Amino acid sequence: MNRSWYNRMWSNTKACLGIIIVISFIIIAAVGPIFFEDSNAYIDTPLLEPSYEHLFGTTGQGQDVFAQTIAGARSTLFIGFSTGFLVVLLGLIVGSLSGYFGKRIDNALSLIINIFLLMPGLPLMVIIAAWLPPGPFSIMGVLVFTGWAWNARVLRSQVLSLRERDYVNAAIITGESNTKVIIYQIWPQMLPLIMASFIGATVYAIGAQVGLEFLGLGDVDKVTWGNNLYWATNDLALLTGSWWTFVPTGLCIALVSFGLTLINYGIDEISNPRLLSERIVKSRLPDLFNRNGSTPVAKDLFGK
Amino acid sequence: MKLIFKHILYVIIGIFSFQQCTDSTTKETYNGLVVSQEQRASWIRNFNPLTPGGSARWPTSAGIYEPLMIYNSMKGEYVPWLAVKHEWNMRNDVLKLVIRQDVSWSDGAPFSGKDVLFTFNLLKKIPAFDVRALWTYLESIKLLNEYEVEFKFSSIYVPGLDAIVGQTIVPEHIWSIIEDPVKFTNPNPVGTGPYTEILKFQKQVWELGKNPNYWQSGKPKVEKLTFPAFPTNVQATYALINGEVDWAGNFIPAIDRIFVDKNPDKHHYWFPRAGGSIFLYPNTTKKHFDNKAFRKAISYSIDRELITKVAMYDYTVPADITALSEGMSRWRENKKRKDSWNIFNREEALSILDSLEYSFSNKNSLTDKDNNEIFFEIIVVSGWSDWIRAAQIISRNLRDVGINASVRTYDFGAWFSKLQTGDFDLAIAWAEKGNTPYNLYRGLMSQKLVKPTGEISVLNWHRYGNAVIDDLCQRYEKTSNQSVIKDIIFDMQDIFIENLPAIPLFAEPSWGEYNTSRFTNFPDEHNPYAQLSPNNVPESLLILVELEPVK
Amino acid sequence: MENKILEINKLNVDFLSEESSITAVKDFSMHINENEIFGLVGESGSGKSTVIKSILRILPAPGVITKGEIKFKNQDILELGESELSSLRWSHISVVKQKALNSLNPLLKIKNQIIDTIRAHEQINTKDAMERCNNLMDLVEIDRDYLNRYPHELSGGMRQRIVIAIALALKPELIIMDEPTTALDVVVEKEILLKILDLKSKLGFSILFITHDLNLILNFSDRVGVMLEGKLVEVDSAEIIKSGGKNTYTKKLINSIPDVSNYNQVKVDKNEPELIQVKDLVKNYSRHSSFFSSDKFPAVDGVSFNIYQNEILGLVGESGSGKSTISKILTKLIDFDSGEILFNGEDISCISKSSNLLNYRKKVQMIFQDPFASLNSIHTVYHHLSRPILIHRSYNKYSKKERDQIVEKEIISILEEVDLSPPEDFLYKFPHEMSGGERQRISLARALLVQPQLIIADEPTSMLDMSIRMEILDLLKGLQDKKEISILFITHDIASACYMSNRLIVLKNGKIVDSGATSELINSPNNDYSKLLIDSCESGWFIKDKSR
Amino acid sequence: MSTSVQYLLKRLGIYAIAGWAAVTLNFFIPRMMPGDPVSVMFASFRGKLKPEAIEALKNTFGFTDEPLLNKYISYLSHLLNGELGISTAYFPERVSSIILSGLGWTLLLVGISLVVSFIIGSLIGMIIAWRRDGKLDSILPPSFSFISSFPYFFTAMLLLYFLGFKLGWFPIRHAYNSDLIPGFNIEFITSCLHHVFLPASTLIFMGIGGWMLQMRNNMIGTIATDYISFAKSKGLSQKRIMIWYAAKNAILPIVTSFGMAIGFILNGTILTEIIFSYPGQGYILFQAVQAQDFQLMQGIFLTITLSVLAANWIIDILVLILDPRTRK
Repeated sequence: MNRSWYNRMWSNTKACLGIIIVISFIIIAAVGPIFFEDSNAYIDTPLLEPSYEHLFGTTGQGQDVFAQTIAGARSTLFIGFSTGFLVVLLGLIVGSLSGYFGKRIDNALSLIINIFLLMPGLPLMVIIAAWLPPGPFSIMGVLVFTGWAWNARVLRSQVLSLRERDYVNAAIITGESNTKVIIYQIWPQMLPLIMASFIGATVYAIGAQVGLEFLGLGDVDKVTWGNNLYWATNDLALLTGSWWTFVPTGLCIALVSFGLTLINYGIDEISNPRLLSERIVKSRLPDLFNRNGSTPVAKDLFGK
Repeated sequence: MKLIFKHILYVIIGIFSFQQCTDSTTKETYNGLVVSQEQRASWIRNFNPLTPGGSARWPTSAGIYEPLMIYNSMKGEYVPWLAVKHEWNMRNDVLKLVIRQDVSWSDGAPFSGKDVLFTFNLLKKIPAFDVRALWTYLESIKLLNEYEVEFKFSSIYVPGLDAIVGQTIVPEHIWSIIEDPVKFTNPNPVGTGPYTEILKFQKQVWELGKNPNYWQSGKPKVEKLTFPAFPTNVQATYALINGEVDWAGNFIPAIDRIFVDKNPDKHHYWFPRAGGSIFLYPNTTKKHFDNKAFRKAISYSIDRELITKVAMYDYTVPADITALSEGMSRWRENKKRKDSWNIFNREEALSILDSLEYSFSNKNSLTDKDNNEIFFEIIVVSGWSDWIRAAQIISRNLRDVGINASVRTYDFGAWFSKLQTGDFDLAIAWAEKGNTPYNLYRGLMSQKLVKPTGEISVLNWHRYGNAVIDDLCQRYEKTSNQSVIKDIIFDMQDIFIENLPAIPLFAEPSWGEYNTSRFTNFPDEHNPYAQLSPNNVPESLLILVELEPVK
Repeated sequence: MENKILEINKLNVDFLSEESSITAVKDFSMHINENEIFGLVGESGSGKSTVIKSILRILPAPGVITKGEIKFKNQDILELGESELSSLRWSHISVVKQKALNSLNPLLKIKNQIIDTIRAHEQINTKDAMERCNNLMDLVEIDRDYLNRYPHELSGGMRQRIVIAIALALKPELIIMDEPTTALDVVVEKEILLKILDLKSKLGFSILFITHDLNLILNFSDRVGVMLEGKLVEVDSAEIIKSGGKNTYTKKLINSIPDVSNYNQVKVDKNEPELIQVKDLVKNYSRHSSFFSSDKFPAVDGVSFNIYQNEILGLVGESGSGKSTISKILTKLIDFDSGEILFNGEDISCISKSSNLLNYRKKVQMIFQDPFASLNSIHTVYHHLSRPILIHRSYNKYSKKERDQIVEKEIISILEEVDLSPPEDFLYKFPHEMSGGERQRISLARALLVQPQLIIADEPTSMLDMSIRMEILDLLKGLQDKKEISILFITHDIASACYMSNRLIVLKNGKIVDSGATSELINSPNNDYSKLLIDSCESGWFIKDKSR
Repeated sequence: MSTSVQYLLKRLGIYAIAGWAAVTLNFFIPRMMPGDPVSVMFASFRGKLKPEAIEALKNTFGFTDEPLLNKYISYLSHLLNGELGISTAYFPERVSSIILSGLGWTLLLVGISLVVSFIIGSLIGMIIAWRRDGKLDSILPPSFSFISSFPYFFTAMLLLYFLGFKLGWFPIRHAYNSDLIPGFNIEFITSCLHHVFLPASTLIFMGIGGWMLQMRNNMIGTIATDYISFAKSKGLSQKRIMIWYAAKNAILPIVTSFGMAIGFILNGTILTEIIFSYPGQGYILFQAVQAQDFQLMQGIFLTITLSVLAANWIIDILVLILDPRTRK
């Protein structure tokens, strides 16, 4: 069953494009920094136009923008993906507990979820980030602390609906322990949703992290995309007309998030049966297909 | 009075305009001299010059109200203002001030010594107002006659003169009836200064008009001052570049390219270096830093040229060996010295380290006698990007001599408490300011100021104490004879250079920009009658009375 | 010769897939005469509803009509354009669906949904439209002020009447009824059917009727068509079909209707030790008729009964009578509000700690109604059957390899017991690779592997096709004898309950209305509700005067 | 209506607890920050403020070192009677007056951008769901999600740069033309709208994608339901089915998630206010955090949280009105 899921994933243009974009960024992030040993080095006069020698030109301080973008990719993506993972993990655990056990536990946990959802994220992040010593792990902590509730809500509703299924009750009656029921019976059925939440959480993590670093609340000594933008704006980049110091980084951030969103589209289109069947009819009978009209009549379809 | 917090606000967001700045229709046209000194999202109506925390609007304490005398850092002398003359008695423990006559408050009431008496007694009554802690060495104050005031000292403390003459004077007939002056926002101020009339006050802009009864006839020549609210340094910079601001005190990176080239004959700036230096503080209580030779090796290995060029955009120069900037060059004793640790000399640094039996491990990183590697952390305020860049350059320089130094940024509160409690290896910070180097050297080396690590110490964060310096300070505080003062300073200077308690990096400039399309007679390098920057209060009052509209 | 309202000949419908396509309906031809009730019967998946949807061409993707013609008053629907088609729909042919609640837009008042339909076909001002609505409401005997209510505020029966009223709004010549009364309980079902007949006689429309309830269709319709795998195997008058018709499949279908007569005569003597004693059990649910209003209503209201060892007890009741709540309570999936339940004399409400809960689980097992939902589509048969063995028996003294062999041997023996041969190639099958009957056998095997003392069978056969229903019932009965387990057989179909159980209990709205040995209860039911239940699966229960 | 009132009270209870949690969190976190406002202030004087004066300053700002707990209790009691304390950065201004100056503008910005992005997003979502898999459906969702995947401040700066400076169509700072006197006259209102246009359009740009997607997915789900095929079989016109049957049902879950969206929009608003120097809460909060002005920080955080809670409560009422199923 999941083999067809896999090649359907590839056949879906959106998902395929998304995977290519994300994979290429991961490769760049993993391999790239090896070529530039110290991206912080002052190698040339500041604010040089992009040239053959410096693909993206130099920053206000004479550092090579291309090297910094590559080096920045590694830490930004690392924090983005690991935060995304932690956010979904926490959301899944809280969602499963409250969805599965119901009654008192559910009321208590969903109250907590509601509280976290209602609290405005950025002001809290700004205060916490100013309190924790700057660095990637405090940013991760802040993002997980303020970001898990949304996923918890989504996953809880899915667990609630799966909880009523007969095979879950059957497993309980045969004597399976609660944790085993959740892990073996409920979670495998939720894989597409968990996958989509992970991708959504990663996009959130990357965006929020860059936002925090941009405000100078990250560890400005580290080279990350957020910090690159922070330094660019500190040197009043555009005021000096040097767009190359921050446009490439902005584009990279956008491309990664866009790639991830495309994958989410792909998952959605694959797992939505109705869209699939309509697409089949459209591809087989393009002129007769009427999406909201009546059933097509194709008398000579197979020359029967 | 409040030096803007350039570094914090400067961090916020860069703004941009294209090379040829089109005369965009969004240019706000203000009438009156536009000053960009404070950076606030919206204006709060508060003109109380004595407010602790200095949240009164600029130029309350040196524009609406006036101090007794103004110290001109460019000329290095006191300019008599509300007080005409000052005299010490023989034992330097009684000070007499002669108060200027025919001065009146902006509501017409006469100004006299009674107001001065009232102001100083108000400071005594409300300690929160006594920000310069005068009453720690003052005993009493009395009127000899209507225009002569006598200050009696409890202990001889000649440097107290700076604090006394720098005190802003408030009208007795208004303030005596205010029951809680601390929380008094003084919405409609009555002062002796050149500008006292509040013409317009809104959230986004306020205007300050001329004082009808100003004591200097014919001054000020500019009708009124206008203050639009620029919340971020970026917005202020844009307005300046767009020609909407006449006088500003912003830090602007690559200022020639962004500001001057826009309108070369009208856009000017002048960054005089009249203050002290920015220092790299080694924590002398820690291993390695307790040895002055090691400190000198570190100083030799630092490339100050690169720091000023890259981190400070060439706005300043590497620090002098005396740690005094040009503005204080008259206090530099130029004589042949054996130490030249302020010059970048990596070989000298390595030879010193050799002589101290440090050796190099295989990974060419330095190891001490019992050969474990040396790790330091340079702490600096997150958001103060010019200092952060300086720290990054220093960490790279130290790595070249085998010392592994990493840069750690902290939010201001966290950084400052680590600094004060001595919980750091290396730190970049400012030094104590004053009219003479006495404050600087005392702050760096006075034994009395050394506090054990863990306890908050307001000065001497690097915990270096030298007993000789303390008796020099004692003698300095006792004398008002200028030549004796000079010798004491020179002795302190020698001890500083010999022991290098803290490593000076570069001179601290003061930021000042102006636009001569509508107003002129700003001070600059050819006519340095005062420091240009509006941030330098009360000296900015000297400029306020000199500016004039272009004919 | 009556003139034909609708004539379908050689209709072929295919469902497309990426490359190929599956033929769902093959050369389907039939006609419906004026003022006639035509019944279409066949097992699920035989293509009944595909035909219905093709008539009005509302068959969703990937369905495509590939051949044939559908003539309505000598107008071929397949040739019509979109606009003619939508003007034909409802004014001439309308549809009544099974789950009436879903057919009504939850956010529009009943009044607007009726006026919508009329306005789609006629220009009419609001006053006349309201007039038409009131007449329709009187026609289906529903109070007029329900017009201003929303669908969720009406009961099941009322909603069904509203849908019928909407169907009659434009006085169509043909009404298609797709399982109109399946979801309703037998009493309401009877009223609705009588109302339909009465309206038919008044307004003279013809009906195309579909249901899987063989008994009902044979009595209700004039002519009956039998479908098998997309083909119409036989069309004839109801009487001929009822007597078995000509086609072999029709014969097999007819005699697969369980009738109450061959009931389980075996009586159980009372002095066998009781396995379970239930004393005035009460369980309240807070019915969320609207989003949050929580008015409590008793699902189980003071029920007391015993289950003896080695006995099959039948628990009969309509949907909503509380029978599945009882099953959930006995398997400790939910707890109960008051009353007492003793299992081998021990009160089960104090069993909660995981250890003795596991012991209790060993003794009580359950098989479920929907074969598709009772097995997790992710796991293989081996996984489903190995779990109960590994949980309840300790093999720690064996090595892993030995343990797997023992488990596999055990699974193969149980598969043989539930007649799944050859057992080996069932081991690694996924649920979606097996038929409904096979899946039900697997879940039965899962229950037996635990060697329980009591199996609760909650509607085990109601979702299965007629033909294999009897096989499963016989399998269950055989295993019960062989393993001396007692079975609590829960169902709404009294016929299969009589066939299986030694004793019967009849449940209505959470209360026991009748109980006793099967033979006594069948012959002399002492409560008119149970009498109606018994009659409803008699062949002649639905006396109607066809001539009218 | 009694049970729906019961429901609203229950929701109010949740919001009260959420509000209390936010207040408590927001009280303790800044207190745990190393350093304190007075030392921040001292640093800004660089030598003009003698160390001895620090003690005096500390108790004027009320930084006595009584234990944290009774400070918390006194803080709560002040809060209950609407006393938000005095800001240290803007001493001696009362926190409540500073907030009031900024709150109006933030609510204006949030209100406009939320409503406009919701309406446009839902409309487009409905259309592309109805013509799913058509040209629109393959162009719009990807392009909108590409726009909204840019980092938030990035788009804001580009908009500011192109529309603000280069073309000069829109002002790039403040909330209204500074020589106007605030008042309910046409001129002031047009100036406000002219000033709010750029910040609001960045928020709208980012928001539309989300609403559109949600509406599209809901619509596709609703189109597959029984009452739509029943409506189709009734021969209703396509437009009627699309709007009255499909869209009406699809819009409902989105309105319930409207409350959550306010939280996200607020994040964006703070960044927008910083970039466009719009005099709302955002920038004042950021300055307060930098100056460690506890009172002001708590005050602003509280008003933001309370306004989010209030908005959510209003939406709960809206849902009650829209969905008959929730009413008794």
